[in-house]
Amino acid sequence: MQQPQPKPPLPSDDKRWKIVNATMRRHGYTAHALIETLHSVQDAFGFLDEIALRFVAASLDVPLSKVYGVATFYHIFMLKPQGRHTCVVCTGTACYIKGADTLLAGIHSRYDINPGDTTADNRLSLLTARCVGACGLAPAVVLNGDVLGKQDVATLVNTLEALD
Amino acid sequence: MHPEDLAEKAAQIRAETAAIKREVRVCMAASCQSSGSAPVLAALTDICGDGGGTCHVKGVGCMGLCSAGPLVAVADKDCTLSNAVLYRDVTPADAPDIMQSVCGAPVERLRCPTEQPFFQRQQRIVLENSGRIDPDSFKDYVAVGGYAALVKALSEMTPAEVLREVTTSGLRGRGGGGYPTGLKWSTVAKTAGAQKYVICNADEGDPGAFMDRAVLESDPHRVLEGMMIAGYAIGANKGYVYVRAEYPLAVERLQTAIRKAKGAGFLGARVADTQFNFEVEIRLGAGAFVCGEETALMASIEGLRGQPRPRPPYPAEAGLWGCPTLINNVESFANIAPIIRNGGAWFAGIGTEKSKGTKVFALAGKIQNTGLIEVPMGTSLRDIIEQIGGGIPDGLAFKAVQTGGPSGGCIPEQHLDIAVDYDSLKTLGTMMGSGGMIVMDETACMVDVARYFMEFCMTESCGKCIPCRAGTQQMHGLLDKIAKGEGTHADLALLEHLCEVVQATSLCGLGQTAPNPVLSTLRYFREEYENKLVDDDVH
Amino acid sequence: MAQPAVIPNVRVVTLTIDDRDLSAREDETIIEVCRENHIPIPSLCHLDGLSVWGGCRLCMVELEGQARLFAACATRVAEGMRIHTMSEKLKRYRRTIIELLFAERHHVCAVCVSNGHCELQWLAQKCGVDHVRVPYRQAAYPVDSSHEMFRLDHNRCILCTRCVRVCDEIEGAHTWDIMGRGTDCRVISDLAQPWGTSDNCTSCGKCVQVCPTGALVKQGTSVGEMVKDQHFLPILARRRHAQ
Amino acid sequence: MNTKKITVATAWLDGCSGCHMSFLDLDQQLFDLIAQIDIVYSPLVDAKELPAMVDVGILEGSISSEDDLEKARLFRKHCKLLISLGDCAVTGNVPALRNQFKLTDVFNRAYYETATVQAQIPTRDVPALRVPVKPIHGEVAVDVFIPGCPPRAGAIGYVLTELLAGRVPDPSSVTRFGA
Repeated sequence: MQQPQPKPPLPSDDKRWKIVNATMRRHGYTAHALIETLHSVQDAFGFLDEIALRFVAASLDVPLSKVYGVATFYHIFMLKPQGRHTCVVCTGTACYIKGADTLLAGIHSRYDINPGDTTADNRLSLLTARCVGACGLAPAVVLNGDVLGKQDVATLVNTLEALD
Repeated sequence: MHPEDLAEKAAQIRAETAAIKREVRVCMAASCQSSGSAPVLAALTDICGDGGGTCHVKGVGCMGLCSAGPLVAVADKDCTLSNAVLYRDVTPADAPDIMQSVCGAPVERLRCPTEQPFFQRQQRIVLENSGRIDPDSFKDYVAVGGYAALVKALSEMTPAEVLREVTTSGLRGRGGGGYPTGLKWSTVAKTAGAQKYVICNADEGDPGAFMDRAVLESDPHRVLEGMMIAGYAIGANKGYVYVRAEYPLAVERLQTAIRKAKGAGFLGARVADTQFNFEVEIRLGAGAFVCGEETALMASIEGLRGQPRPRPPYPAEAGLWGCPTLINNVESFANIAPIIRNGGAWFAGIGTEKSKGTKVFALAGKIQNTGLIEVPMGTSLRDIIEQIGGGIPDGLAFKAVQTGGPSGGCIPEQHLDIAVDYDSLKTLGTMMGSGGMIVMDETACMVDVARYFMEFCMTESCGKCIPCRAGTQQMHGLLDKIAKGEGTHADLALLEHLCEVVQATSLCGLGQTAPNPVLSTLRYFREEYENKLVDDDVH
Repeated sequence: MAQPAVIPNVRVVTLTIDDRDLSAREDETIIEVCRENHIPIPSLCHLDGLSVWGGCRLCMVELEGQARLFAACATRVAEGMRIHTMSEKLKRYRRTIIELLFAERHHVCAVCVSNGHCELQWLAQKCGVDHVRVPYRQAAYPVDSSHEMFRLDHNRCILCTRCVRVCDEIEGAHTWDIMGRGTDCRVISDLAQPWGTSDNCTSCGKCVQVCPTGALVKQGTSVGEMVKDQHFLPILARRRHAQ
Repeated sequence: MNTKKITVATAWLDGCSGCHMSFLDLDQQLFDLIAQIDIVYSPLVDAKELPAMVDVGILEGSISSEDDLEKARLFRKHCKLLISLGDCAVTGNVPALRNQFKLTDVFNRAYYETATVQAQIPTRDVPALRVPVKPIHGEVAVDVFIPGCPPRAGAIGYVLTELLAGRVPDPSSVTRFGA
């Protein structure tokens, strides 16, 4: 009879690991809890670093390459830390038709960042999303989790400028 | 529990609030919240106080006309939206005037006429509670007849009778494929297996589609009710709702609904005091369009990369963890409760010969009334766009309407009179899809539109099969070249050949349908492509 | 080649493949029956002894009475099935799929250690690929030489996942997996780290032997020198599954 | 037998001339061929001008520079039938390996890092390099492809013999990429 894999210790005494651990416990430390657990890590830490990936892999007894394969398959998971503010420009069809690309161009010309980039001062990360389901308000952006509808370059850049 | 018990409970709830005559409903769905409906709700609640016991301010789900949000409706209790006084673009500063109007004349400067076709031409079944009830309130749902279908099924019907009603209804999968729902349920029911699963596909990935989002945000219990009836019919005791992480509000409302349904004994062990047990878990997507494909979705629930696998075996035979699994989309499940309540024959009386019931569409793009509508199957595209949608803004001419998302196609002016159903759209080279309709005016470049969708498919291809992985990229390259005015006739011929190969050989629906936007724009707007070609002197 | 013991209650069905009358066990896939009967069906991801992947789409066949095509590796035979493996349409599709592969990465046969012993190269010739009509993609990929015995050249990888499957299903190490998606997919060891630094690679070399191209090879081999040996696979697979 | 000889022109673009060497490797068969064809333009003969109309053009090497492109276009214009000979012409092959690098890096590598005397990038009397390196059919239409690095002499002989006999050759039976 094989012994169950002993659970690894938490990577540090950072309380957030307990939240992550709780997610895994809730799912009985089964391999299929991988995506839920990665969500939990990202919610707690903002991104997935190597320490987290190794901890999750060991806890759920999932091969490292499989964890990395899953983490890089889904667009939501970030393997790099994000800026203090996150601006997601929706590039769904309705937003595209109504000028999402001009919003991206506007942000690029003001901050010199492309989707996936973070400004050098770590203030702002720019991302794109495939439709946030706010098509009635196209073009839409999601700024730090809040949907802002009917944007144009001027209003958006003003809003971004006003952030701390 | 028997239906009479539930009816009594509903009557009790209604009695508790019998004194309330007038309601002020504030849309708290995602779109209106983005436009600032939360402070409006707070301001109205503040002024209303206890409303003298006769007036009540509440947050409700989507009222449809998202572009005019925040929307506030003032109505008699139990009154439908089309008979309410509706206000548009409301700000917290308007709260006093609106409260004044509860017992007085409407505030004309804020008024959004509900006599217009947008409201009058709809037939709401899926969205019947949307914009009327508080999605976070279990009592609200029960008061309007919620869970009556579940209780009826559990106490008065055998699983076979439930299957028969669903089959009779003629309901077809609202996720886009249009597979007969009754047949799907029957297959899973017939398949032997100690453990079976019900999955609700809420990974609404088509860009330009937000029907499922609105249903989940406006009436989450209805989806749970549909899933439980399905579980009872096929013999499953566990369900998963796979919902996009991009829809945090929908997830939140669903969580609340699950918690409250459980608390009330309508979910979990011994549902509504019967022998039927049913658990529901939410699984979050993580930004992968391909997970809308059912085998990829199941892989994702299993914690794997969301890559599809060859079918057969179909999920009905070997699905989640190899067990027989029923997968339906949100809107399909939302149709179940009314079908059981009113009977399959009632549902089959709505719509066209082969497509029954209503369909929720998301109108977006260059159209006056962007938002959500529900119309009977068979309504003409022209009615939807010109009447209900209010036509094209800025005095521009209509050019095409795109349906079916990245798997669909563009329909030109000459086919606008077609009655919309699964089969008619197919004959036009597009598909129903999940219900997104993107309207384009004369300024749209169709090659650019095709390139946009191909770029979408290219980035969303999972990479498993070669034709989709490499083919979409090559097709995108060719479309880009043509759009920039550098393509040759040989490039166009190669593009068409790649369309054929990718369509015929790709592993899953994403690849098989990826060429559709190109093929349909080539079918109706070929001259736009040809006008961009350069002469090919060397070839 | 040794067959698993015949299970008595599996029925035998009759079918035709390219108008030849054949019989087969009903639990067999079309590609298995074709291989037994020396009917050539191209495939790059299928390998006897590994699980079905269904990714290369080269083994697509036509079934009479069905509008769509079926992957022979993932479709079981059935009584009365009439299968066509070599229609002009299929030949056209296969040729295009192989061209898409050649254009996707840098398959420069002339300087490949697998030159002359490569399944992709053989298929290109068999399917009449004398040139690639789609533009080459021109993306640069690294070569991982960090392992002391083996080398991984991503430029020659076709993402068939044979290495991933043999490592997981036969060796049991699961050192390999795929990262990313779409055309950015890449075979990775552990956390996408150099192969030589992998914690759980056993250096068994099975991945190298099952790789159809020159993507996974032995260190120290020169052009044309790498010859693969896959005879061990059905034997190991049978013993594993008998456990 | 044709009364008039078939005219043939050949050129090598960015290649190693190995395909031409393979052509010469036809040895004895060359004499039979020469009885039927007339090589009117080639690095192997003296003619300096491509005639206005040639029956068969054979190009070796990839299109890597402006000169290559010009010559490929010239051949296409003046040849009734154009043959891509060898992997560099058919796939880009070794010359196309530089597509993985930036041109400046390629120049630095070639003219500075590995230079032992007078390190400098030549600018005069050398054709400008193109990015990316392409096979011949990436720029002009090609009628027959003979892959191989180099294609065996027999394969070249087979194709020419078939063409002379008025048949459409199927080189895939006797050739493959890389060999």
